[in-house]
Amino acid sequence: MSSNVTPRGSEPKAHGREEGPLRAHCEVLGVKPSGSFWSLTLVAPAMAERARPGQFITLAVDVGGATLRRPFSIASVSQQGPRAGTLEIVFSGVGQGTHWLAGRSKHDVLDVVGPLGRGFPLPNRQVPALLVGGGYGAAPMLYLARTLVARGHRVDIVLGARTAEQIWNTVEAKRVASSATFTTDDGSLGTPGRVTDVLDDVAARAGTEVVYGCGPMPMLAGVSRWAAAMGLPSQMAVEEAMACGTGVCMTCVVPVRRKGERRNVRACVEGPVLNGARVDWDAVRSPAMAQRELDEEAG
Amino acid sequence: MSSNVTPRGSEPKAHGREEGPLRAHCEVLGVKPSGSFWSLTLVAPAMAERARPGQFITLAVDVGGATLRRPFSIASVSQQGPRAGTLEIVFSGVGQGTHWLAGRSKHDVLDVVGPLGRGFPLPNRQVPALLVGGGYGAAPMLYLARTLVARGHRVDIVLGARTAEQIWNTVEAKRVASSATFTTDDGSLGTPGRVTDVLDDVAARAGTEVVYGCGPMPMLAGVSRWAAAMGLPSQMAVEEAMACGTGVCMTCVVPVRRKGERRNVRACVEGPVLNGARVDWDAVRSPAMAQRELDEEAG
Amino acid sequence: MTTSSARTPAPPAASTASGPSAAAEPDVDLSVDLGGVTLANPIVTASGTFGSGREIDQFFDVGRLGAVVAKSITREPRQGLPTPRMVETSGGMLNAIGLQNSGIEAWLAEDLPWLRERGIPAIVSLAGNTVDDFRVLAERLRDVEGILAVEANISCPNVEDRGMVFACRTDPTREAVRAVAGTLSVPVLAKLTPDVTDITAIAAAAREAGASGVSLINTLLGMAIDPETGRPRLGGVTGGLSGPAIKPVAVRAVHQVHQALPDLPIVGMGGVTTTTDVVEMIRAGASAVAVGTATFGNPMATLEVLEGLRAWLAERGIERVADLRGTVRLPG
Amino acid sequence: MTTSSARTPAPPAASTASGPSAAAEPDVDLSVDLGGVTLANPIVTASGTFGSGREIDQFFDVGRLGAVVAKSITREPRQGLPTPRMVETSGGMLNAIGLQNSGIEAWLAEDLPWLRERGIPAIVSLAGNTVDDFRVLAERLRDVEGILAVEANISCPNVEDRGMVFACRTDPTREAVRAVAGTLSVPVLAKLTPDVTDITAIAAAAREAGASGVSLINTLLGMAIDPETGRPRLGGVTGGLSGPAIKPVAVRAVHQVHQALPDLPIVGMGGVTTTTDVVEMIRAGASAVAVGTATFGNPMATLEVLEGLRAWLAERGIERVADLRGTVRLPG
Ligand SMILES: Cc1cc2nc3c(=O)[nH]c(=O)nc-3n(C[C@H](O)[C@H](O)[C@H](O)COP(=O)(O)OP(=O)(O)OC[C@H]3O[C@@H](n4cnc5c(N)ncnc54)[C@H](O)[C@@H]3O)c2cc1C
Ligand SMILES: Cc1cc2nc3c(=O)[nH]c(=O)nc-3n(C[C@H](O)[C@H](O)[C@H](O)COP(=O)(O)OP(=O)(O)OC[C@H]3O[C@@H](n4cnc5c(N)ncnc54)[C@H](O)[C@@H]3O)c2cc1C
Ligand SMILES: Cc1cc2nc3c(=O)[nH]c(=O)nc-3n(C[C@H](O)[C@H](O)[C@H](O)COP(=O)(O)O)c2cc1C
Ligand SMILES: Cc1cc2nc3c(=O)[nH]c(=O)nc-3n(C[C@H](O)[C@H](O)[C@H](O)COP(=O)(O)O)c2cc1C
Ligand code: FES
Ligand code: FES
Repeated sequence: MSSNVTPRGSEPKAHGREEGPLRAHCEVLGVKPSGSFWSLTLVAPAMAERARPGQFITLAVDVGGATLRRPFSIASVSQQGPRAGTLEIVFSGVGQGTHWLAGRSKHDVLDVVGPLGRGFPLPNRQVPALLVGGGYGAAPMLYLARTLVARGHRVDIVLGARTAEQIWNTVEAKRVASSATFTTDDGSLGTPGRVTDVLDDVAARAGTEVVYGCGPMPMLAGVSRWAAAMGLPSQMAVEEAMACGTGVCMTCVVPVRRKGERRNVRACVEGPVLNGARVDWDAVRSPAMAQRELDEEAG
Repeated sequence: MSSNVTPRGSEPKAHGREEGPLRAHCEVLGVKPSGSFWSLTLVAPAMAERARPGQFITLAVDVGGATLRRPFSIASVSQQGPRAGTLEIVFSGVGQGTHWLAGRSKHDVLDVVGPLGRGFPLPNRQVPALLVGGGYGAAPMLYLARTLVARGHRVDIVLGARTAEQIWNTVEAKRVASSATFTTDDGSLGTPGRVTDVLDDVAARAGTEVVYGCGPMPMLAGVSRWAAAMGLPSQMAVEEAMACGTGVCMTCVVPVRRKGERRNVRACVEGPVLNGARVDWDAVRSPAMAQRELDEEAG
Repeated sequence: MTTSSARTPAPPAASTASGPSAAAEPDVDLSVDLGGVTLANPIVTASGTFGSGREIDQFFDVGRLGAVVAKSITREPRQGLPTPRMVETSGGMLNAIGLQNSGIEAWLAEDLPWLRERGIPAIVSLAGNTVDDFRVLAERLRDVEGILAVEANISCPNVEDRGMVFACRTDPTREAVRAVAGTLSVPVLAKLTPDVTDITAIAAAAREAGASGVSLINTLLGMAIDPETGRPRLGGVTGGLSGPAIKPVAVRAVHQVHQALPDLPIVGMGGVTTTTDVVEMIRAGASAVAVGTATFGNPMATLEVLEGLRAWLAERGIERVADLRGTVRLPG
Repeated sequence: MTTSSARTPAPPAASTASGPSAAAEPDVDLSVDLGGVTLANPIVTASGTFGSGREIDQFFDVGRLGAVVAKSITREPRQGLPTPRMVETSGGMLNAIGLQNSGIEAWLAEDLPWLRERGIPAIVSLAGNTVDDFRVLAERLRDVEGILAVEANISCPNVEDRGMVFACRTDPTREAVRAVAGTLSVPVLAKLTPDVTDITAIAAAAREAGASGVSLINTLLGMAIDPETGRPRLGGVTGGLSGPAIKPVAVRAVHQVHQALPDLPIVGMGGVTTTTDVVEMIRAGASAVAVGTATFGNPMATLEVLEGLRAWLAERGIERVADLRGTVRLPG
């Protein structure tokens, strides 16, 4: 393309740090499998600098007939050390695009847009925080945990999945948090059952005052309802099919109650982190929700 | 796909050699650049056994939104030695598909159909043959040359292109043929000008009795007209945009005169080798022809 | 819509007994009804994308398919349009063949006998430029044996209606369909174009005029221009868009017609390439599913989706493919 | 079609003076006429694919574009359809948003002032379910300053016509366009659906009713079904197909309308992603070209094709992009 086309973000900054997303072509530092996930690290210093826990990036994928980017939560950024200026995502291979990404190697270049969306708001006071992650949603929770711990918070983590190998990084969870609890549907790791089964215990033990979540929509609904019942504020990173990721297409909406009315807000710019108490979970119609309903119908 | 799906060709043969195309997943032995071309070698023993000079294969390419295969002339097959059971194509990078192919590496697996089409008919008598190749069309001409020489024919070769690096394998041409003449539009190799400029001389010297050609359609038209004027039989491997390569779609037709009528014959099954005297070159509307016309209009 | 088992040809030997792996096939009933005739399975070929059947029979026994739909034939041989006749596009292709074919006499003399000899269920596709063309073609077929059904390709220009395609308006649709269905006793499928304001109205007109079913969809009218030269990329200027790109339009058309006319058999097509594409079409309302452009990318495509469908149903414990028809779950 | 230079707003400062590389730009006249107003260049945004303009302004100065076409607005705020609202398809995507927007008052209060302040040429897109909706919206805009033109999105369901889309028939097209064009003095572009039997008849009706030009094409109606669950993949059941998959249909529609009505300005769109796509559209007959779905895959898409077009023309010594319009070279 013409050299006249300079994305704003890649222009030199005269006045220090700027806000907002960038578009850049970033080198892959590495892709490695871990459990049932892949971790992909990109050289993206400007994005790493701007990123906040809960934000995401979108990647262009070069697979048959795909015209849209794939969104991924930021799992970590490094500002110093040998990996300074890098940004990591953690993903599972579900379809064409993620399998293509899993096949990338060091030095490949990816077309990246980010950081996008509203991250997790951090509490003003040093209150104990309960972080709940499902599947790959654990990765951004660990990013948030490191940030909160660095700011002096007590952090307790609950991670859940169907089975043990779908729980991301138990080692890191134990290392960073005051307590780490795991649940699996099949009982292969930690408590058999769902994350919501253990929240009462953990919260009582930890003196939880704020709840954060990232994972499948049905899990977020459960955690939000639990938090509301406990009178705790909650912030949930939601996931909806996104065509643009930049706020221009209106495909990614989530129903939210505001001033007594239900409004559809764009998960990509007004979220992905939303106040769990405000989301109208009953009206959410994500594919995961629909699947859950079908499973329940079936028995 | 289901294991019930066994392409006929891959079934064990009870009665020795069978005719007709196969479909198979073939390993890449190697891809290497050479001049302005790439040479790609596939492990395809059954296809190599069936192949004849002038036939082609089609390759599935995994590039954005492409649903059709890419056709390539067979440039060589090896039946013995370290490369036994392999088949080679030579191609230039023109668009997405060929660039993707150029990026393949050893051990990648390609989806291949072939050998397809009607190859060059070989003379019954040991007459001197003149072989004319343009651009990558030189590669199948060398394959034909080796076959004819092995059958005791005198072979003279004329290869033409725009510029020197677009002439495929001058070394092999000189080695295999009684004479090898090169022409380039820019005079960077051999005689400046087009292949048709040198045919009179070569044919007079060689005592040519039959003419073969493979290359861009305007070149084939010129060679065929020259052969007709000289009273020589000619066989030309034509190139038309092909959707299926197997004879089922009718997209690849070339106008041919038969019994006083003009009929559109399928280049993929009734060709690609056609009797040069029968093709109605004035009615051929290939993109190359159209481009030539435009160039001429422009001056 | 009449039903007569007498119409059904003897089950073709090839499609039941042969195939290297018949013994391994799970026990699923793949048979479907197509307006009074039974197909052994729902996978058929899209007209004009499968040649005479012989070309692909080099790759596998085409007798395993539900039926072979022949390339549209006309009264007289046609040489079709000048090349280039195809352009690849994103997710699909444009073609402008102009109905090149050797005419009905050559088809009856050369192609049908091969299909009959092999016991392959044959659906013949007829095309014409006048209502009379359709009548004459149908009359010629009246006493011909070995034809399972007729597809009336009424997505071609009607010279008596300023070149507008028959299936663009209800009256010409009725006349062309009547010319065929009124002449023949085998089922007649009307092949419709999606390039209309309301395809359900056209389907209803076809049924009124005696069509036993409809084939949906023919290609969408499209065009491509060479940016450098300014020339249309097709010799015929405009052409038909097919392939995966059009699948959403095809599924929508099948769904709309099935919702409007639930009893009308539908042959669904348009971009079908994978097993799940077949399932999607059947759930939308297709009785049978035709594979077209996918055969160009993979000569085994029809067989692969047939075997894929069998496995898909078996894995889910669905015993009869016919039960899947129209099982889209609309909200509310 | 009236022409009035008074209508043309003062050239937006941003689009002429700014941009880091203005000095390096080759000398090509990119200006185009759009029914009486002049755009600095032919690249505009497709309604509903560019938000308010502010979102993409984070990536580059959107004032460099020919115009920003806003998301269609309605009389009252709308919450739109339930999710899922999009499905990726081969070469494209389906969307079913249901015209979610904050209503005309919010747009005038929040979005227009930003565009005006930045000097960005704004085309407002109006949508309604009755002719009266269109009239009321147009009246509300009558004395509003800073609007370059109005696009009447008449590809939406008309509740007074059994939910059939206005642009599916000539009479409702005329009425809706008249309601807007009869009320406003800025140029009115009628945005048409390709899902019709004869798009030239609809374009002619729009012109008769006072449209200064037409925007071609809106999305094609499509559908996708989840093979496992049988549910439609879109909350709205059916949705609009966009992206490269539909480009051949868009080029054909632009070509047909330009051949039938050579003087009518056309905003061409549908799958435009690359510089050569823009050239193809202009050669087919587009005066300006809108980029839609491509912005989702690449937030810089509009700017990249604008700069690509400038370079393409310069390399070929074409001094005025307006000269390229309609330069398709038909055979014979
Ligand atoms: C804000 C956000 C953050 C996400 N973070 C992560 C993460 O950190 N790790 C991770 O593994 N996945 C994450 N996902 C889901 C991830 O985007 C999808 O798994 C991925 O897009 C699937 O692409 P595919 O081509 O492999 O699958 P396909 O199923 O082939 O994709 C087809 C289309 O559906 C969309 N799609 C499919 N699944 C989802 C989904 N679950 N959510 C949204 N769109 C989907 C794709 O984007 C694509 O357009 C996130 C999604 C969102 C919206
Ligand atoms: C019988 C036959 C033999 C051929 N042998 C060779 C060979 O030995 N070496 C070689 O380099 N090329 C050969 N070609 C041309 C080769 O097929 C094209 O260069 C190739 O398909 C271009 O693919 P692409 O994706 O890179 O280009 P794109 O331009 O992106 O292709 C787009 C579409 O146009 C078609 N197409 C483009 N150029 C041609 C062409 N010249 N002829 C036919 N279709 C075309 C492609 O198949 C594809 O469908 C042969 C063509 C035919 C018909
Ligand atoms: C090259 C080609 C030739 C075709 N010829 C015919 C034809 O002769 N008669 C007909 O009814 N349809 C014809 N069609 C349309 C197909 O039968 C089918 O309706 C359409 O291509 C959509 O299906 P697909 O996307 O699976 O190809 C043709 C399509 C192609 C691509
Ligand atoms: C998500 C989305 C939302 C759209 N919203 C509108 C709209 O509000 N009004 C309108 O006239 N067209 C709307 N369109 C249609 C586009 O403006 C455009 O006509 C169509 O998408 C074809 O162009 P494309 O292929 O470049 O996207 C929308 C398209 C998409 C994909
Ligand atoms: S993904 Fe487009 S608005 Fe959110
Ligand atoms: S390429 Fe299909 S018939 Fe020749």
